[in-house]
Amino acid sequence: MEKFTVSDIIGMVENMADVIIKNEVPFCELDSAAGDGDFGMSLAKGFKEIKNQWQELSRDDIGAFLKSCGMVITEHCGGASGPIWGTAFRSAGKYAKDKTELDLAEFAELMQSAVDGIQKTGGAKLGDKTLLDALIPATESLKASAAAGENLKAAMRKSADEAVAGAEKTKDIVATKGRASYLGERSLSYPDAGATALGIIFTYITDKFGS
Amino acid sequence: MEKFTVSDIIGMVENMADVIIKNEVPFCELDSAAGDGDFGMSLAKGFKEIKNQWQELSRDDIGAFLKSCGMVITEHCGGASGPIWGTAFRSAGKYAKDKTELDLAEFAELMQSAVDGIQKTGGAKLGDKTLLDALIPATESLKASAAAGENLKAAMRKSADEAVAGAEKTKDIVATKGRASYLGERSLSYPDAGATALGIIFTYITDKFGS
Amino acid sequence: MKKIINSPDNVVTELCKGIVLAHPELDFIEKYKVIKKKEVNTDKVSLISGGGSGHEPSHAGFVGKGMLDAAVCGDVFASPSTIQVYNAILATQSKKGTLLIIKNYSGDCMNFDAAAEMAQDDDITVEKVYVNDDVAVKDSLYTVGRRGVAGTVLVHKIAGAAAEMGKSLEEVKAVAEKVIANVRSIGFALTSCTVPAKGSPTFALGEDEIEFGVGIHGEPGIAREKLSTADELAERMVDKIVSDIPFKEGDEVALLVNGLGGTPIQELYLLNNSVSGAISKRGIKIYKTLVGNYMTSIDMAGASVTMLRLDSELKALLDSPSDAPAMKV
Amino acid sequence: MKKIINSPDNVVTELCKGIVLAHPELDFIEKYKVIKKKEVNTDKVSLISGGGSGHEPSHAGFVGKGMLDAAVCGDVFASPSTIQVYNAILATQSKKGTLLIIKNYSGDCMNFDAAAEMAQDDDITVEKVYVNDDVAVKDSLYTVGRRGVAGTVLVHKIAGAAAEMGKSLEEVKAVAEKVIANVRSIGFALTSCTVPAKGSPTFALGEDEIEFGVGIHGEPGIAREKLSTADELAERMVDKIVSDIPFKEGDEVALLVNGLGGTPIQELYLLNNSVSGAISKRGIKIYKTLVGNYMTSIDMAGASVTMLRLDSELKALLDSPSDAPAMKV
Ligand SMILES: Nc1ncnc2c1ncn2[C@@H]1O[C@H](COP(=O)(O)OP(=O)(O)O)[C@@H](O)[C@H]1O
Ligand SMILES: Nc1ncnc2c1ncn2[C@@H]1O[C@H](COP(=O)(O)OP(=O)(O)O)[C@@H](O)[C@H]1O
Ligand SMILES: [Mg+2]
Ligand SMILES: [Mg+2]
Ligand SMILES: [Mg+2]
Ligand SMILES: [Mg+2]
Repeated sequence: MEKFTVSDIIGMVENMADVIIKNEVPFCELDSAAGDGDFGMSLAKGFKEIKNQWQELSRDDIGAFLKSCGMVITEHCGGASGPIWGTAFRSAGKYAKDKTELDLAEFAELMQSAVDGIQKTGGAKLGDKTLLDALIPATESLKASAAAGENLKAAMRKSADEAVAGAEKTKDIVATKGRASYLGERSLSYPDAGATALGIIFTYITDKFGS
Repeated sequence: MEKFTVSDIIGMVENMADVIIKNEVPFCELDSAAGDGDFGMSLAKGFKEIKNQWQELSRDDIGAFLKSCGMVITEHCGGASGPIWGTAFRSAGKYAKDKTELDLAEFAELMQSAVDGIQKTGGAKLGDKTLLDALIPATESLKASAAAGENLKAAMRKSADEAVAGAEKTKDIVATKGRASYLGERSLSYPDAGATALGIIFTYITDKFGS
Repeated sequence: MKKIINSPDNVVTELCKGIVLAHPELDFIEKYKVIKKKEVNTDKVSLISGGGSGHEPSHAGFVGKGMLDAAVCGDVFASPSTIQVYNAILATQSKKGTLLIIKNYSGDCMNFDAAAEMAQDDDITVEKVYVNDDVAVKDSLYTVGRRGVAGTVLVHKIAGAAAEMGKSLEEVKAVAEKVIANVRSIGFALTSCTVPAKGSPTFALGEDEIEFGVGIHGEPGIAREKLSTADELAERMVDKIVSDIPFKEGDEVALLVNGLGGTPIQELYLLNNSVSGAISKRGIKIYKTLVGNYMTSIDMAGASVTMLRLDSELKALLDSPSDAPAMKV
Repeated sequence: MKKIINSPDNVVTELCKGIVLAHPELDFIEKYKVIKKKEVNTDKVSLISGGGSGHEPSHAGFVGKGMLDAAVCGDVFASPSTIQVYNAILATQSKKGTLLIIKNYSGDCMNFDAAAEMAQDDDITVEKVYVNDDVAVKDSLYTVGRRGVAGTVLVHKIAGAAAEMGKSLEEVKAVAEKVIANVRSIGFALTSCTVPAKGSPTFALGEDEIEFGVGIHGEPGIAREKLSTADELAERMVDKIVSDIPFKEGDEVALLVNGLGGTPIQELYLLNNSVSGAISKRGIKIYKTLVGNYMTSIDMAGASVTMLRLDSELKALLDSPSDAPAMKV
């Protein structure tokens, strides 16, 4: 059975950092429409620091690697993004503690841990117009692919597409969490910045995976 | 011999007030190029007040009328314009004390008194890029017309043309007095606001005179 | 973008250095972007506030005897991280405990809350209050609640005075909550702000348009509408605020006419004339007025109005001395 | 034009009313647009300044115990009339005489001089000083001399402290002149100001252009040039100022980093960091720093730097208490 190795996961995070850093300004612009315009900057700051500390991050196993990424994000990302992304990585790290490989079902579980962490920290749920509206469908898609026995790349592609579709749907939601909630009805027609970013990030990681 | 009567002078000041009030914004714009943009406002303020107090101004003779205009200007015009225009009217009023009519030579003398008052107050001379660069040639022209025995309207037209020409020439002068002096070389190519305004005012008064 | 800066990345660090250079009674912990009093009095409750930068003089300008002990400076409009806040708590520890004054935004709440938990794990007593004075935002079960804006400065002032008097953590927290319960604000923008890292305005307004009910981070407000006169704006703002609590005839209030950064004091004083008229005509008495830039939104042109209903306790604390750079009483 | 006003005609009157509403220790004489202390101490020298409006908080914000007794408010950027100044002298008459602090502009000089003459005719003792601190303007036989800008505020502060100590008119005048001899300023603009009555910017600057050496009335400066960094601007301004007097290694100075109205305090503090560095590296010691909007040019974005060389007398007077709204010491 196909599995994600430690270096697959490290590679994914590296690609994630690249796409986040490259999109710093566009991600800020997404946050300008209904938020306060700092999302790209806050997120990029943490991932720049991950790349700075790249050689020192623990690579013993997947869990240790993700946890050390989570610590860097918690220290260096400001805004809502620091606690949310920090918690996501730390929760995923906890799930993957001591693991050096993950099959698709386990990978889906790891994503579910990230979702759980975010919900515990930020109190949002599906439909609150946050990045969960991309992350939850993407995670559900991974679970379904695992059950159907699909290969990793195909599963990732479907998951990324679900993230994009979920982000797109946030346009029709009146925001209730985060800064866009202050807009009420006026947040309609703008997609959520975090969700849209996740769609872009997942698509990029999938494009790069195994190539 | 043709003479200016009290009501001629009152009419001139009324036309003067009209053209100044009408040009409040354009005169500010003239002052923007090399000054601080308030000239039109400062000047209009005094002449609006003259129109406000129109019925109460002394009309006993030319001197009394001009002096009471000068007092209003001194009280209500701010900036350099208050002392300069106030002094001009008060000096002219002093010259015309008790007079109920003025021939052209006397009218030229009255203008000379205004010039003298301005020079005493502000310390500027011909070529300093101030309104004197329009007022002095206009006054000299009146004197020449008086000597040549020209009629009032023709003399006024020549005088107004000299004011316009004098103002035009201030473009080539580096300012030394007033706010434009802070510009040095950079005041070149902009005409002086006060001089340009005088050209416009004299032309308007002439157009209206006797019509 | 036209700003007096060196590079967008260094704005916060350099401005903090500029603050402590001008106010040598303050220290800057560069690693955690914390501005604190050089001499922390460990016999009084420590007060910490902070949040994203871009609201100068908030919050660093309110650090000083009689107000805050430390301000934690996030990046522009981004809450400081949990670790930054935690280090501010460590750096100003007092025998009487620490009160965190948090503006109610999800990012700030998450980071300050997590930092408080970390400190509590170290046996430091930490209490928290959340300021939510902006009446532009409807408070409902389905949202994160109203956001904190300029009223926060009055919480700093009054809680700071109470702490300085030697009151206990419970007492200082109680008076801070009394202020929060009685303070309301609303603002409007004539222009957007420009976040240095982004380099262009967050939103666009037409030459004759304003954003009414705007937040302090360039979040759009209640409505985009035509520019009106100072008197009309004052009337509507006072109406929104007064009807919220509601304030009643005979109440006494502190009034804060706050600039959002790009509006000159000339216009703020003029607006104060209009606002004071609108308040007085409702039979509400103005006990004290502050006019100036207290809680800004970088370079946004615009203003906000804050009213705090006073009782004798709050009046006395408002009048107590403060030595903070942006609030000399 | 986007401003928080009712009508351009009433800007000055309404803003003055807003000032006295916020600062009840001040009075506004509406007829002559004079802001004065409610209680004039007739046993100390009276200090009067003023000029065109649009420089808020100058000059009304500096009326108070320890600084000015009255500020005469002209229309925006237009000197007050002779009659206005004369009435300010009458309203603040003291047994020790009156000192007029005049910024060196022809309009102000003519009106304050004429008012002083009128008052002298009434047997009131009046002395005058002319502030001319702007090094952007070459002082030569052929011009009216340098103009007065932000350094004026330091003249108010120090002369005010001397007057408050009960010094004689001659002594107060002498110390004001000492300040004038030792204070130098220079500024730059990122945008033009907009005079309310005109309704459009006085000059136009490109998106990447600044005006270096600008005046406080929208008068153009030394040169129009490309926007540079805060460090570069600081270096050039300090260089211009230091080489003017000249300031020497070992000198002690007061530093004023002044905003021109539209620039947020964030950038002013950042600029202070750059300017302080440029001064320190020349071996000049900064004794005291002020950062904020002190002498503005309506809504102009930009800043100026002022340096005053200090001796022990000036230091003591600078540190003396002041209760003026815009200068609490
Ligand atoms: N409570 C929450 N739970 C999950 N995601 C959230 C929450 N609040 C905000 N977000 C996400 O964070 C994004 C904004 O991040 P950022 O701009 O860093 O935060 P801030 O609102 O503090 O400026 C939003 O677009 C949204 O996707
Ligand atoms: N010393 C002076 N003598 C004569 N005219 C002067 C003098 N100074 C300035 N002016 C005139 O006044 C005009 C400017 O007036 P105004 O804008 O009211 O004054 P300010 O320079 O105080 O803003 C100038 O264009 C010039 O013609
Ligand atoms: Mg954001
Ligand atoms: Mg002018
Ligand atoms: Mg933010
Ligand atoms: Mg002027």
